[in-house]
Amino acid sequence: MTHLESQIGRSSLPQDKDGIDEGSLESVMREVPRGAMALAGTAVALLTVGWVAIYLFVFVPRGVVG
Amino acid sequence: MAESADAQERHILATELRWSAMVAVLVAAILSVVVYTAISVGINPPSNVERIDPKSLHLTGEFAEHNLGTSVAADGAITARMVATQFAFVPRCIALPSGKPVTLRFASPDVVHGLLITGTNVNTMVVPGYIAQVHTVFTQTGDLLMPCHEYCGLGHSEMWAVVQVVPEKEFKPASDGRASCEKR
Amino acid sequence: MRSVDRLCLAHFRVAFAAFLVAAILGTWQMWVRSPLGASVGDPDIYFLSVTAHGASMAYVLTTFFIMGFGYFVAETSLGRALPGRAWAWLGFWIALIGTLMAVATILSGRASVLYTFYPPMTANAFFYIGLVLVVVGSWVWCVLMIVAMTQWKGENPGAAVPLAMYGTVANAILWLWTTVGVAAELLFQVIPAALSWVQTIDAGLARTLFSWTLHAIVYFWLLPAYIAFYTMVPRAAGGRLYSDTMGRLTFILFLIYSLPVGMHHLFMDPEHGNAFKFIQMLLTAFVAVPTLLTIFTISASMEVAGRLRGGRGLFGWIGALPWDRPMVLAAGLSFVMLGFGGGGGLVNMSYGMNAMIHNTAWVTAHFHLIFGGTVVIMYFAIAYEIWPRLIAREYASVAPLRRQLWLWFIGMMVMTLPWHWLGLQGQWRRVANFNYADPIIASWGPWVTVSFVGGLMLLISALLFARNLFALHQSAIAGGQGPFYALAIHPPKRVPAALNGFGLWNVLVAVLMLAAYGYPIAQFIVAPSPSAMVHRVE
Amino acid sequence: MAESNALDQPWRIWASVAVVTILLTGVLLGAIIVPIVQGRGAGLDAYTAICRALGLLPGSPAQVQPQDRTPPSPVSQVSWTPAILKVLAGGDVERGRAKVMEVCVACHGEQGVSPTPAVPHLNGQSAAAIYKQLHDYRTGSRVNEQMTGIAQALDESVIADVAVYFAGQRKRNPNPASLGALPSEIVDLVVHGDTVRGLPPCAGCHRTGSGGPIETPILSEQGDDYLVQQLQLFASDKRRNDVYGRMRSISARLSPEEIKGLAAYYRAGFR
Repeated sequence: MTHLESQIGRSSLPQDKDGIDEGSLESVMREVPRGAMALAGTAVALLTVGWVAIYLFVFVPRGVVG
Repeated sequence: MAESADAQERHILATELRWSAMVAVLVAAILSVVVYTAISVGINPPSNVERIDPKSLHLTGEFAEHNLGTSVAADGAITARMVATQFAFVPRCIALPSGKPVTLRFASPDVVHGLLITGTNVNTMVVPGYIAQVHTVFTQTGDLLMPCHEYCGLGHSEMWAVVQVVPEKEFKPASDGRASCEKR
Repeated sequence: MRSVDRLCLAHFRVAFAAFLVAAILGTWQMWVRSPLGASVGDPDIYFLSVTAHGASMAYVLTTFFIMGFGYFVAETSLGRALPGRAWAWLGFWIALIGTLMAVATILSGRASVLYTFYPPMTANAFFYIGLVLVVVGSWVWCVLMIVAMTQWKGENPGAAVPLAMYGTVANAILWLWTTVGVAAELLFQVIPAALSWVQTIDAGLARTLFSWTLHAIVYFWLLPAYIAFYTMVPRAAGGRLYSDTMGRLTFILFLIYSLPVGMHHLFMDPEHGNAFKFIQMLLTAFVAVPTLLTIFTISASMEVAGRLRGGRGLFGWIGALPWDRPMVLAAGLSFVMLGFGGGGGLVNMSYGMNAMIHNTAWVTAHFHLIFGGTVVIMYFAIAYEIWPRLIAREYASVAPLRRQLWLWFIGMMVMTLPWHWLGLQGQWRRVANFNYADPIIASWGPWVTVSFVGGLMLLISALLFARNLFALHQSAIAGGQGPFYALAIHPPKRVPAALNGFGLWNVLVAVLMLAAYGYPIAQFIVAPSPSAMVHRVE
Repeated sequence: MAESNALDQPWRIWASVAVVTILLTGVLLGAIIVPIVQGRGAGLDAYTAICRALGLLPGSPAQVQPQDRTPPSPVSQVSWTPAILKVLAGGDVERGRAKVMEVCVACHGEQGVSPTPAVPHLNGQSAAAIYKQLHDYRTGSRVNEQMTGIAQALDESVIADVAVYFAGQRKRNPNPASLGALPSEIVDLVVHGDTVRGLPPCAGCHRTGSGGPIETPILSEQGDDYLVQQLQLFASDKRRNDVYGRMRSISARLSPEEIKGLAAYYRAGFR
């Protein structure tokens, strides 16, 4: 792949092949979702903590509304 | 020994299900906080399906000009009535106590308006055809800004009122139960 | 060259032309409402500009881009010619004529009612008729997407519909469902009023019908970005899609839960009781689920790519990703903005807490971050990926593309973060000029100026985007081939009918809409509210 | 093929169960549990609380609904409805001209161009504005020695005829001085208003097609003496037939120079 192609991610392979050999995919799959679980989990946890903080410390102190 | 493809696929679905369960717990947690405050202190979005004809609003008693502003009923209930019309709130200033439950009632004779009081949770749309009603307890005092926050025509940017929130003990309605802003 | 190339190019050109004009107007508005332009705010021109900015971004950029992208996906993912191409061109011309009609009416100053209409204020009839034509044009697109998938399933019995097409058809069905609301409001209430056939209008019913459309339309805009996340980004990063099933589930959950939730735009309205607001609030919470699923599934797909490129440890794969590729960079920046925008959305949806920020700059920040940020940056990335294929040319270098994406991200963050703070202070929306003499408003001045600087960055980025595509057209390098749909780790061999079609989901949507909107709309017929006099803005 | 069908059934069941369960949770909490518990706090029985939550009864399920029995005292009896607009649309110009020649011509002139400064020009005025002012004279919402008696002698259809007649009279076309000649702060008041004093732009209502109140009169080419006089009457609360005091509250916050400047602006024929 030329330097440019690597920058765009283009390749001359047909649509149903992407040049990833099954062996390395196999070894990668042994630990894959741990990193994603950690990243997504922290992000969602932060969001929830942020929501609760805004609810309790910004919204409720401004007075009951109904 | 490489897992068989099916076992790996099941593992992926199991991970996704575990993540979905975590997400469901978070959603339930957020909902439970909302339900708890709704049940314990009565926090709702302001709703009041009370119909009134905008075309003859100025012919009614409650929203007649001299009845607008803050009034304290015999049983001590504090209600502020205002009309949101193109391009002013009537009256332009209302006085209310902090720390006590108050009710604000709005109506529009012409188009859709809306309002918020800066720094408080008072917020509502004023839709012609309905009386908008907000129950609250002010937790801060001072001259707060109450702008019209819904586009209502070319004068929308100039449509704002002032809410003078005074400490409870300084809130002294006149003999007829009416209270109005002091000129500052 | 594909048969859809000219069709797709025509749609993209109209979409991004409208985008460029609207971006310039948006920046002008930011200047006028800031302390720098405080004396200039002529309300006529300001509200004309706000109407044009809103209508162009919300109706023209989105509808044309989604139609163009849909036609391209239909042909490339199914690997067969698009059926009814003549109909597609007819739909394009109807939508374009409608757009020109609406824009002409806006520019003539006869339609300054903003893109969300606000009856009883009523603009010139041609503004509404123009928007109806845009919707009718897009309905042609919806039918063609469904026909394309049905024909493909006929030719490949039992096979799983490619995920990209499945998402596109989900979007078409969602759009058919949601346009019912705005079409009913315009055809039965607003256009008759604009043509003076009636002198009054039921503002409560009009707002309720528009709320039917107002939320699902933002998911109509959002789905192409998610189609890119699931089917283009994993391959661009050199990995595979973690789970194809989750992709299908995400599109289904969007279809089901984006429709019966429009009333969270009416939390502060008097014409509905707390029960229906609560029900629609609870259903809104479940429209967050597909987004939260997507965050995990796409992170996992990125992790596959990162580790294949040698990323080690819990987060080492993030650094190993090819961030120099525009599609991957855009996806990363998009997710960051999705975090901020999604957080803002969680606050907006929370029943009573909506009173804290309804119609304030907090809401403006939310939808600029989620639509203007997460979605539009992916529109850029999709356009960058598809355009070379449409004209068989290649970029001389992708560095300018990256610079444009970074500038869009930074500009959006600089513009919207101050708005969150201003929203909490009570800064309200759509103001031609603020009274900076008032102490409360004066304290907002510096933050409005900071957000204006963000607006300038966005304008420069928008102009850079146009320049990058112009440069592509001039480029002498042939190219623009190569596959770009991602492969799943486990390509779907046998997929239950529920994940290959929409029959079941349409039934469930009908049940939810009946429960969520049944009485709220019926009440206007059962116990009609007093109507308001039409106020003509002409 | 058979295998994928085997999966269809469970998907169909589980999906429907999940969606319906979530919906029923929402209905149970939103329409039953929360209203009842909130109602108990406000002394409401379960039935009333649920009806309020569904929107069948006014009021919040968590609060006492305030009552009000204040008697009405409107400043103007005119309330715009389609019926009145139909009456106006039915106004006959010829009958209007006949009544004008009989009653109005002495002070307002045949085409509505009044010879005396204190009497307003009516040519090209909005029919709705004329209709409302005549009605206010008739009901006493607005008082004037000559006009009260005259208006009380006119019935509804004649008022519509006169209004339509004057509205049909073409505006004279004096050569307006260029906008530049007018002091910029006056033009600002008309176009921008003044956010500091919360004054909306005059054009926000008085320019035709601005979407303002229906009865707003057209001020272009109106006599400046008449405009100054009316603004002073509003400011001093002597004229009170403007619904919800729109003009009273605005004119009270205008300086005398601004009142004269605005009268000159409209006298010169600008929109």
